[in-house]
Amino acid sequence: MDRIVYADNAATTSVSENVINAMMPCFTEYWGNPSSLYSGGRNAANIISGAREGIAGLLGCRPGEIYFTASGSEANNWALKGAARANQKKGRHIISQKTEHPAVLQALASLQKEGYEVTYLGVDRDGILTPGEVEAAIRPDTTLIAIMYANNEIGTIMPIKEIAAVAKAHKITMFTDAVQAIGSIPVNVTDLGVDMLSLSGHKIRAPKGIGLLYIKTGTRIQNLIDGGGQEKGKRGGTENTAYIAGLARAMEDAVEGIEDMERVKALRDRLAAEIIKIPHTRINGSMKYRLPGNLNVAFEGIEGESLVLLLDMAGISASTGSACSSASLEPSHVLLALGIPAEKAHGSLRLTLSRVNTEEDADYILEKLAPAVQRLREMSPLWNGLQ
Amino acid sequence: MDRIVYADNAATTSVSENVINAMMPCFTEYWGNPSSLYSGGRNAANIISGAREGIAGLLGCRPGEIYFTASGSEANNWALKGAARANQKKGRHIISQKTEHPAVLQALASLQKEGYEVTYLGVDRDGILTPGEVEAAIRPDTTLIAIMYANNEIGTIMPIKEIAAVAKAHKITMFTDAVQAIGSIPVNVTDLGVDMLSLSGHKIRAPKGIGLLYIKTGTRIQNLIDGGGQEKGKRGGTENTAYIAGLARAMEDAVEGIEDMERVKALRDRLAAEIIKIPHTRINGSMKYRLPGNLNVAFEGIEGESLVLLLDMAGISASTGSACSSASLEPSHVLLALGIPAEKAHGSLRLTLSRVNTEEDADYILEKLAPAVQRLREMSPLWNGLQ
Amino acid sequence: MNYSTKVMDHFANPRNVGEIENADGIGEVGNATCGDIMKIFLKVQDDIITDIKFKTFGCGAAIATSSMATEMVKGKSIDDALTLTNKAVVEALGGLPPAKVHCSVLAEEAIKTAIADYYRRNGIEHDLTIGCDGCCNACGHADKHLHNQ
Amino acid sequence: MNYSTKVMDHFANPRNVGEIENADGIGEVGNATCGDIMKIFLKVQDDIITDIKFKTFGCGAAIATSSMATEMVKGKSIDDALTLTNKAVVEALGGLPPAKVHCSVLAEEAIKTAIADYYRRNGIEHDLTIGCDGCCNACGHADKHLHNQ
Ligand SMILES: Cc1ncc(COP(=O)(O)O)c(C=O)c1O
Ligand SMILES: Cc1ncc(COP(=O)(O)O)c(C=O)c1O
Repeated sequence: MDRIVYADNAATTSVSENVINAMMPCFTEYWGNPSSLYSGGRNAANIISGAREGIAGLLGCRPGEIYFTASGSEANNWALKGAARANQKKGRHIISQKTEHPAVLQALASLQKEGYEVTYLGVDRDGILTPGEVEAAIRPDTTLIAIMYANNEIGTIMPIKEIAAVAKAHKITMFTDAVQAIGSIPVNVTDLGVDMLSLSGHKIRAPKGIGLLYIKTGTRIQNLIDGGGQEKGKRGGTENTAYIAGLARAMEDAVEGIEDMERVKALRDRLAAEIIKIPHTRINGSMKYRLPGNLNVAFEGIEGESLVLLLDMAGISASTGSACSSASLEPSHVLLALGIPAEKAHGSLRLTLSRVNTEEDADYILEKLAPAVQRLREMSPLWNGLQ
Repeated sequence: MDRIVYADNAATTSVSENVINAMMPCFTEYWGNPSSLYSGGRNAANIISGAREGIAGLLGCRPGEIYFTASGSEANNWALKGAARANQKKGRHIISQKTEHPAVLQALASLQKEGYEVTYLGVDRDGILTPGEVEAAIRPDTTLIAIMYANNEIGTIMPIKEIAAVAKAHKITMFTDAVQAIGSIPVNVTDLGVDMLSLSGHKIRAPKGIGLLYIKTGTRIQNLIDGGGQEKGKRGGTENTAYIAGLARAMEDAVEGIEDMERVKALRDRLAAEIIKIPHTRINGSMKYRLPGNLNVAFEGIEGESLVLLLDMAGISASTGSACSSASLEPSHVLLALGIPAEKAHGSLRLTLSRVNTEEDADYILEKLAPAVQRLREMSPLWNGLQ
Repeated sequence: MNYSTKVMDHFANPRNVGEIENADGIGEVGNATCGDIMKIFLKVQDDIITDIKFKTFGCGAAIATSSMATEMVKGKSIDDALTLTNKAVVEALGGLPPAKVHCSVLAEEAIKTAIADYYRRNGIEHDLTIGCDGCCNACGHADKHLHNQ
Repeated sequence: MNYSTKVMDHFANPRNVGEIENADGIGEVGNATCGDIMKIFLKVQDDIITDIKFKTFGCGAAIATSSMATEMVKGKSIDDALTLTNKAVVEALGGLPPAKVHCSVLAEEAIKTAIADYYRRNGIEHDLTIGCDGCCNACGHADKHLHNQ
């Protein structure tokens, strides 16, 4: 291996030194139970309230509207199940869409088993949904709209502000999964006008195992995890002081670093322009409404997993579809929703860059990618037919 | 302050150096997404499977029966809500008891709102429940029995093995919250014969924000957090590699250290013998069936919070009732369940020792405690009447 | 839960702890079941509170509010003392955690009850609603107290 | 998901990749929709598989099982080759992740299908159920394969 290039930042990110430095004192010194009365507990409680205030400032809401969770998945499950169940007397219809993250789709599937009805809107060839389509799906018994801000596989950005306005006009609770958006594009809950928004730390250099749910004051929601009064009685479990401190620091750095995403976008665009020259290759999803670091390309005639393995042998970390579903045999549900046929979906590669990536990383990817694709195509019984 | 004595190990514990050392490489090196195909992901996955195997060995079950959660509270909520809902066609009656942790009681309260019926068994003056009482409460529609292994406030130990045998005879799912038991008394799921068992890391020197649920193969349970296939599709959320590694290490150390609990017990007994000499003082809960490190005493005529604050000023961390409910105005539900009148319950202090505590710690507590009690009693309008 | 430095100071070094023998007025509010009892002893001369002492069973905030409230009315006229609000006590203490604001209410009520006792002993007409059992709404002042917060 | 060193070796350096011109038997199984296609080319002389090549579209395990399976039957008699089970391929590779065992099934079926084609071309009677579309149960062998795991 001549170089190590991590190009799978949508799957997870390395933990930054800043974040480690913010967490360490919570392990070595401020390890008290934040609910305890004595000074050791109060110190921990102060770290948490400081983090909450900092994050609220970054997201444009009040500290009391931030609820820490142990993952984006927990935040998504809480938002969906909690709001659906709290509003079940009003109605049991939910509107969502096909390219949501599995944590949303599976939570909705659970709600369907409980008797809720879910409309999964389709997206266009570019992976985008219009506010008008959402509005047309609204029924008198619709109580919740759940549309992600940015997609984890193809990086497409949904018109959340406009969809939230539709939800508001119909007095329907609006939730958005912004796990992939934060740090790449501005996320301001007031500006977006959403009632709930989920985030996850490990996409922005905090560790895996911390997330949050913004819940606008007045939003009806049941608890997912009941317990001993933490998070104002809305989410049980002794608080993870260290990761909360780490998340606050990671968010600060991520929001501050957004300007640097212009550079990342230029890097991504250069990669795209070169990769597309490989024959029988297409870019999946809109290039216009897209996160700056995301590139998702389909190489005909080969299968994504073997490409990921070959790239790994060259020191490049990338992914086929989303990491969570990489072990599955199904082609990506996101690519299928775009109308891409299964055999092409199988040959897709996701490269996701972050501020850590350099021009040299891009050069190296370009140097290794085409030969790897070529090698697999030469092994493929489909390739002769395609040429 | 002449000394710092942490005597609130039931609330939380300091993070051990071993645990920090086990976690650090997961932040700095093995931060890949465990679901990713490339080597960075596989390394993280290997850490997790190693941890799972180690823990399974310690608990006497198979690795595939261990599911990591983000807290004891999450594990409790999952066990209760998941099993109750999965068995609702069979019946909607649950048996539990009054001194459970809030994460159990509140989860059960949520289930009651959903239409489940819960029998909360009482305990005797010592805080103990007999298997016969559990058996007597069983109805044809009972699907779940939830009795904690050891109580967090008074340290009392329930006859779980015998209760589990009753549950088994009636083909009812048996769940026990063993969060306080682990590291203090042996916890072997096969020996206990339970179907589900919850643990939390921060009671045994792992950080706050990690726990686990043992689910015996074949147990019917719904997901609490749906997601992208992690934990065999039973618990969504990118895995917290660092804390999982930390938990495994903490459990290893805790189980290994159980022999040292004899020393802790002697320390506790010495404290108890001396403290009981303070007039109008009683020990809450059984001294026979009790965790070695737990002491819970009621001082008449004073209120626990002010005692905790005075002790804190002397460098001693202790608690009144459980930390989670310390901010509340209600007297401890556990002490009330023992039949202790509210005014005496208010004056209770919990001291919980661990292997970190020394003879000198005990000396220091004894030096500072009686004068603090005396000082508050002199301020109390109730004290004259008691003497 | 965080107490201000002022609260911790009044808890650690409470002013006016004790009883007054032959007090001119005594007021006790709260109850042991709820976890707070405050007892106030007054010495009054020419309508001036010349001395005041308290005994309190309760949490840190209960002790600190007793201490602060007694300080605030000591040397004041009875009429001035009657204008003391729980809000003023909270402010003087640099704030109280929300769950502890009821302690300031107890302190206000304890002083009023002691004054009512003084009035009663001296046959002075008054319209004070006395007594507070520490349980919100029992005294009928809850609205006013909440408004003050 | 973890591949064994053997699997990674056969993926990184696959044996017998390619096509055989004028092959004596060709078998193709799987389908692109499911993400795996294996195509096997045989050269047979005196009932011995003298040469074998494969082309595979699929994941790492698909390529590695193709490589291993072809190695295992190369130079063997047809009858011996027909005794190759997917379980033997999995074992030779030092195991496969559960989700990938189906690839070994494809490899077994691909070789059988190529042999059936050889039989057909030479007018030899046979009772091989040929073909596997990569979707479990479609070929009717699922029970047997599962049993082998
Ligand atoms: C008996 C018991 N169960 C559950 C819990 C909850 O664990 P966690 O704080 O990890 O949510 C605790 C401690 O807080 C406990 O003592
Ligand atoms: C869009 C989206 N939502 C939710 C999640 C889940 O977050 P977590 O891994 O913290 O559970 C992810 C990433 O895994 C994601 O990309």
